[in-house]
Amino acid sequence: MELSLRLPLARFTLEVEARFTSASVAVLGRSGSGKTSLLEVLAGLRRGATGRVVVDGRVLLDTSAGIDVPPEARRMGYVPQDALLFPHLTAGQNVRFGVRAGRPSRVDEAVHLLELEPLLHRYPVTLSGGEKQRVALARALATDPALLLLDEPLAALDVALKERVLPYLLRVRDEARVPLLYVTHQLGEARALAREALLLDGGAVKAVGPADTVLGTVARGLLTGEPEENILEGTLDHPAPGSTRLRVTEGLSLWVPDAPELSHGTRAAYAVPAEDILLSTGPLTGVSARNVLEGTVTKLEDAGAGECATHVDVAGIRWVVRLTHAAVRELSIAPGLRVYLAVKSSACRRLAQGARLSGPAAP
Amino acid sequence: MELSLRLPLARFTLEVEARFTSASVAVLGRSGSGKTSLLEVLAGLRRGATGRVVVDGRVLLDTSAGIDVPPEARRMGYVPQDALLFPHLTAGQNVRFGVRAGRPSRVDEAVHLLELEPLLHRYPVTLSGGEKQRVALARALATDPALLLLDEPLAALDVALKERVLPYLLRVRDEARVPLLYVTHQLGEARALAREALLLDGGAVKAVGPADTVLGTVARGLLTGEPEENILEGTLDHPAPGSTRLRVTEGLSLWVPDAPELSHGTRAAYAVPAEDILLSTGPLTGVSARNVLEGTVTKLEDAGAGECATHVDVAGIRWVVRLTHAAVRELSIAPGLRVYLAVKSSACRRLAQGARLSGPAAP
Amino acid sequence: EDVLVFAAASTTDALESLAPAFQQESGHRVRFAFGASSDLARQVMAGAPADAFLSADEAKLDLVERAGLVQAGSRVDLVSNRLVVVVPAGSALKVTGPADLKGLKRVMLAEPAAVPAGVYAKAWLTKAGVWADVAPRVVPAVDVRAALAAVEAGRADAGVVYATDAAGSKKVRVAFTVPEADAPRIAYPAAALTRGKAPEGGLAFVRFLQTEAARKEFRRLGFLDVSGVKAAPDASGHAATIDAGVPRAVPTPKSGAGTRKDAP
Amino acid sequence: MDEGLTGLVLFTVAVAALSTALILVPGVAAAYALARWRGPGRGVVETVLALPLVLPPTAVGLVLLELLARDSVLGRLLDAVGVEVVFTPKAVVLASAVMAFPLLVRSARAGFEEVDPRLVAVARTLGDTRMRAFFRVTLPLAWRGVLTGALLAFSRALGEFGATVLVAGNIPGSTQTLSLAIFQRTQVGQDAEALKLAGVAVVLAFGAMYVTEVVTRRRGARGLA
Amino acid sequence: MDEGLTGLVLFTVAVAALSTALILVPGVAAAYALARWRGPGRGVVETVLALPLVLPPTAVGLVLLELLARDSVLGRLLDAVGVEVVFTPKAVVLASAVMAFPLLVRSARAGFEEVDPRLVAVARTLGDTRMRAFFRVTLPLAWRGVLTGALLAFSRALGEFGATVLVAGNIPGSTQTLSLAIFQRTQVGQDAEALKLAGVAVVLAFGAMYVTEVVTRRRGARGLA
Ligand SMILES: Nc1ncnc2c1ncn2[C@@H]1O[C@H](COP(=O)(O)OP(=O)(O)OP(=O)(O)O)[C@@H](O)[C@H]1O
Ligand SMILES: Nc1ncnc2c1ncn2[C@@H]1O[C@H](COP(=O)(O)OP(=O)(O)OP(=O)(O)O)[C@@H](O)[C@H]1O
Ligand code: MOO
Ligand SMILES: [Mg+2]
Ligand SMILES: [Mg+2]
Repeated sequence: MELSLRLPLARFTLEVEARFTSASVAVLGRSGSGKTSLLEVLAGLRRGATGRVVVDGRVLLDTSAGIDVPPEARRMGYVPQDALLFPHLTAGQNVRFGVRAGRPSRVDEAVHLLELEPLLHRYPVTLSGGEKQRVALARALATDPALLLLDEPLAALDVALKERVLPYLLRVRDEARVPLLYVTHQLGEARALAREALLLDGGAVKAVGPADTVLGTVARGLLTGEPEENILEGTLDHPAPGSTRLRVTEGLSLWVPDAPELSHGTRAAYAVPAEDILLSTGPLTGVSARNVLEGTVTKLEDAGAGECATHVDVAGIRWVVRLTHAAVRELSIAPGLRVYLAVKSSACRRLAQGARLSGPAAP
Repeated sequence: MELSLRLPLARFTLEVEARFTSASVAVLGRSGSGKTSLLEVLAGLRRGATGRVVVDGRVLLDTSAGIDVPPEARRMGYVPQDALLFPHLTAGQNVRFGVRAGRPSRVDEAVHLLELEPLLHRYPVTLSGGEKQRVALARALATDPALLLLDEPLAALDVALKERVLPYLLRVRDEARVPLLYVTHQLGEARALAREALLLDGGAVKAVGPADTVLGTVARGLLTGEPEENILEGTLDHPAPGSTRLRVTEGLSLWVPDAPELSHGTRAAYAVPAEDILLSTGPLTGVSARNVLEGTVTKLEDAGAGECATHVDVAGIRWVVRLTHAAVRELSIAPGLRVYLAVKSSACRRLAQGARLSGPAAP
Repeated sequence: EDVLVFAAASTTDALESLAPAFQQESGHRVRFAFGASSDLARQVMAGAPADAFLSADEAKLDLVERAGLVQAGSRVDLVSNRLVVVVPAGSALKVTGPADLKGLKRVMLAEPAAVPAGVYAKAWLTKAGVWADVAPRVVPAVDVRAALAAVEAGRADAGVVYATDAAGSKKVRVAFTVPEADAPRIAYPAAALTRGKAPEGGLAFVRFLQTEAARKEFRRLGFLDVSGVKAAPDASGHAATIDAGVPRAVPTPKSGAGTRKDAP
Repeated sequence: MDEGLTGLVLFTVAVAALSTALILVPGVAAAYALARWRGPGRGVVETVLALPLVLPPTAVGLVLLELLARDSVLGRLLDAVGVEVVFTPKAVVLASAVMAFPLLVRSARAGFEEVDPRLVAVARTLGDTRMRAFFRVTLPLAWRGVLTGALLAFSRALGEFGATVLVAGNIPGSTQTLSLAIFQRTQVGQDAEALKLAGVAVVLAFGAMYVTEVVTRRRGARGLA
Repeated sequence: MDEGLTGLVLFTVAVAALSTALILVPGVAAAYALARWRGPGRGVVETVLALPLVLPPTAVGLVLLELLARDSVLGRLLDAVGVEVVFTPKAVVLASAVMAFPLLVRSARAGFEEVDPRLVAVARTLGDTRMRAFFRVTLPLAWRGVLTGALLAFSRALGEFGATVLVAGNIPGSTQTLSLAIFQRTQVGQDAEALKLAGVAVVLAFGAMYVTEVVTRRRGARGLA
């Protein structure tokens, strides 16, 4: 899949340049970041989109070449965020809407899996939110599409149902070889379904790449409000090359990379990725890290992806360290425990003036 | 809050008898279980509801006494599942819709918190899913209602926003003393907001009571598809009183309470709550439990509420044991570990023919 | 008060051109409501504040008079008209007498059961003994104008209309003029009415229409003088000479019966 | 003539506008009632309301004339209070209004039937009485239907002839509208004059349409292909 | 008489139904085009379509007569193929159709404008061409407006008089409809007979309304208070 497109929206222009090689892409981003608009462009529903879209080797859009395959020829299984069932048709008629004689269809399968049997004769007005969403999903699945565009299709489903639908989507993806583009706010869903991920922010691509990478670092900050980076502000102190320090508070200084262009005493902010911190339950000696900070564990939070966000208070400043659950277990980490953090100076990245990430900042 | 109502729906009749004393109630249940219908009855929107509804000492509905307070006099802040913004009004006009001169309003607060400033002049058609949901929430909050009826109001919000909105709802609940009834599929949200919980299943009350209890046991089974009970089927063997056993497989038999009414050799099913099982990493001797089973840990799953669902394979049968994260840490439990399960025979409850819980069954 | 005159549509041109003269002479401003005589009669009877009524046939004015709405002694047969057979301008059709209408496919007549022009035409054809043969070819039009329009469009072979109507159209040719002797007595009676806002104005107008100047104008537009018109109308002078097709057309009222006590 | 034309146009527009305005409230109310109320007898009400549409205008005019005749009940009543209707501009307004009524009601009703009742329900939870919700939600959302109805009514009023000519007469300077004037011109064979007046009528119709168009212009759009 | 009445009723219904049927396709197409197309010149098209509504019916009749005149383009064409229109039942259908057209278009257009374009978009992702989506989604969703338009058109056709009488004449047993018959009776002063016929027209109107009602009956409902 190859995307290179622009679409002017109310407050910004959606601009996506991305190339995916896998069959499942999660699209993430805060509310209003452009996810739905992207799917609509792919489905061929948005007027005014320019650029190039190639799916599975088929050029669907290429405005410079005057190509714009009409929606009905794109074979996209689009599940809109708000279901958009046809109100004049029963649930069953909705599901069968895109089915054409002589073309493969997975109506029965989808109806069964999504527990729609008792609803088939009902009109959409009387369906519950989750019921509508299931019908919309079945309607898209039933057409045997070339690409599934799913806009938070499980948002209104209960966990039990979700846990049955997710594996089914995986099966559709893998056995029927239907690639999918999946919008979700839930990292868990994204992780379960996607091999690659696209993170949008204000219409721009914030990150794109393998799901693990995108979901593990940048996304979490943008989506969960949890700082994936520890942001530290202080005064620079660099008497000599190779010995630049950031004085954050009385009790906390940090060796940082040289910044010869900044004069002594300048205020500066640095970011330290939560992943790049080594935590130890015993005093650290002989480690290569230049900074070793002593603190107390204050909180443990599940951060998804088998990780745990460990909050450590160091001289009054809250640090967040990301550890695997296994590590937490092995080290028997619990609130109140005295721990040591090792931070390599090279892991400290200076932030340009005002260039903080758009996610909420720490500390 | 006192509910005692009936509402006929397509496949069943919604029947709710419940009394709440706290200011926050979570309503849970699978898709189509009647949650939205319940809220609509409370808001006074459903024709055909009978019974009695008392909120904050005010009788809103009492069909036997001929009382049915019209919706506009109920002062319910209703946030519908699908936002239902007024399409002919801008977002700002939507938010201010219920504001009356001379009555308190929290427009500015809600607009600010929900980050609606840039959207105020826009019409609903151009808003994204999450934007719509935020506007709907602000519209309800702005009226300073006597009770908030929230139907999955955060489903389309990203986690960061959710984490700002949740505490705000708590503040509204506690400082402005606005009680809330909150429909959600997410146990986390329910736990964060609610002191009491109501679990619906097919229109009937499956459980009602303190949030911890409801969310911790019954709900999890119904909602997550995770069996809260281990269901075991086998043949009964009771040579003498006090020595009744259920033979599940060759290698697995279970002491169960006497069942004199059942003859030797009868097939029967028993349920063992995951909470009622004791797990040990060393061989158990001298314990009061009659059954001690040896097995291997196969999987650890976060089950929310600080608990972890530990899967243990015992002679080919999967058991689920619920342990706190702390216990998992302290015992250094990890897949592959050899463990022992202690099950009191009194914890084994025989299931009537066909009387399984409606949630998916184990093992 | 303005004088309000209800008048048959066929007199539009004549009355409009006479209006300034009347105004100068009497000091009354005059306004007209033109329409089908039958409608006008109904309206007058329903209370229309008309001061004078110029009907295209006697039966309609009879109705009004019978309802007691005519100022005593004001009724007069004003002018007459002549029936002509028109054919489309390009038509080669020769009409030498009523019998020639028998062989045509479509003959336009104003509704012969109600509209005066049609009523007269039917009377002429009946008198000529050809009505039974022509009737199946007759297309009843809503009024004279509609009959004329159909001939103008070439969608009827011929039509029987007033000479005054035919005179105004370039798209038709007068193929035959019904001799006065063969035609029924055609009279446009006029009368001043009782329930208008300016009854004496109405009377003045009816008088004015009888002046030579007015007659000249009527003649210029193709109207004829009524044969045997009497200056002072006499009830016996206009006994219905034609079958107006109106069941309610009953014997003429006694002279003077048209005055109401409450009339000004 | 042109001065007379201006007067004619102003009168015609005034009459059409007035009759539309006159039926707006009762017509919209009737449309709403018909859209909501599913009781018995409804078909009868509907049919009665539709009468002016299915009967020939002249017949309607005659009925009105009978109803308002000097010796009818209504006529006497009007006389008693000194209100003259027949053959006054009031009659023109009345006839146009009656003829246009069913058009307004039908269209407005279709508009009301499209309104999502859940939106009205939400308005009520936000404190709106049934009445307030009607004006703040139902009516604005049924706007397109109501305006279509009003436009149809206005256009019909412009074109109305048969009923008007009977109850109001064709009195130039008093009850003659553009339509009546056009008719009169065609009667006398003044086709050129009639055509000119028809042209004026067309311009009026265009104006009405344009105004409606501007008023119903869509607000925002998702920009779908 | 009663036998004649049956014939009259059948003829009237047939004519009204036929003229409605005749304009259904072009009317709906025009309505759809007007609802979607926002190009220039649209106002002009709209106004032209609305003409029969804003002009007095008689004037419309005269125009039709002109158009069909023997020496007009259309007239020649019809003559060439041997089709006679004027003063035949065809003319009744034609006149009714022309007069009813703007009612159908306006109402149907309002219906089309209510259709959520996103639903049509979804239909297209499900493989429907523009055309197919029109028939499977747009039209069914605009149904209420289209049917309202058709009902108005049918009712108008029942009541049409002015234009019809000009192009079709009032020929009993050939072109006379109920409306023309009612007019004729009133013209002749047979008011009782006219009233009786009017009663029949009312019954017809009721029937049409009833059919429409049954067809547009709402499917399912959330059962809101
Ligand atoms: N007006 C109605 N008439 C008949 N049945 C209805 C009506 N409205 C809802 N139902 C049915 O009643 C059941 C409960 O619906 P409800 O909307 O309350 O479910 P819910 O618990 O909110 O589900 P979800 O989580 O999917 O939104 C569903 O099966 C639904 O189809
Ligand atoms: N037709 C439109 N015209 C202008 N702006 C639009 C239009 N549609 C959407 N927008 C705006 O573009 C932005 C992106 O919208 P989009 O629906 O793609 O967001 P999203 O990422 O799907 O958000 P959510 O998670 O809330 O659904 C939003 O700010 C939205 O208000
Ligand atoms: O309009 Mo008339 O009554 O035929 O002259
Ligand atoms: Mg979206
Ligand atoms: Mg719901």
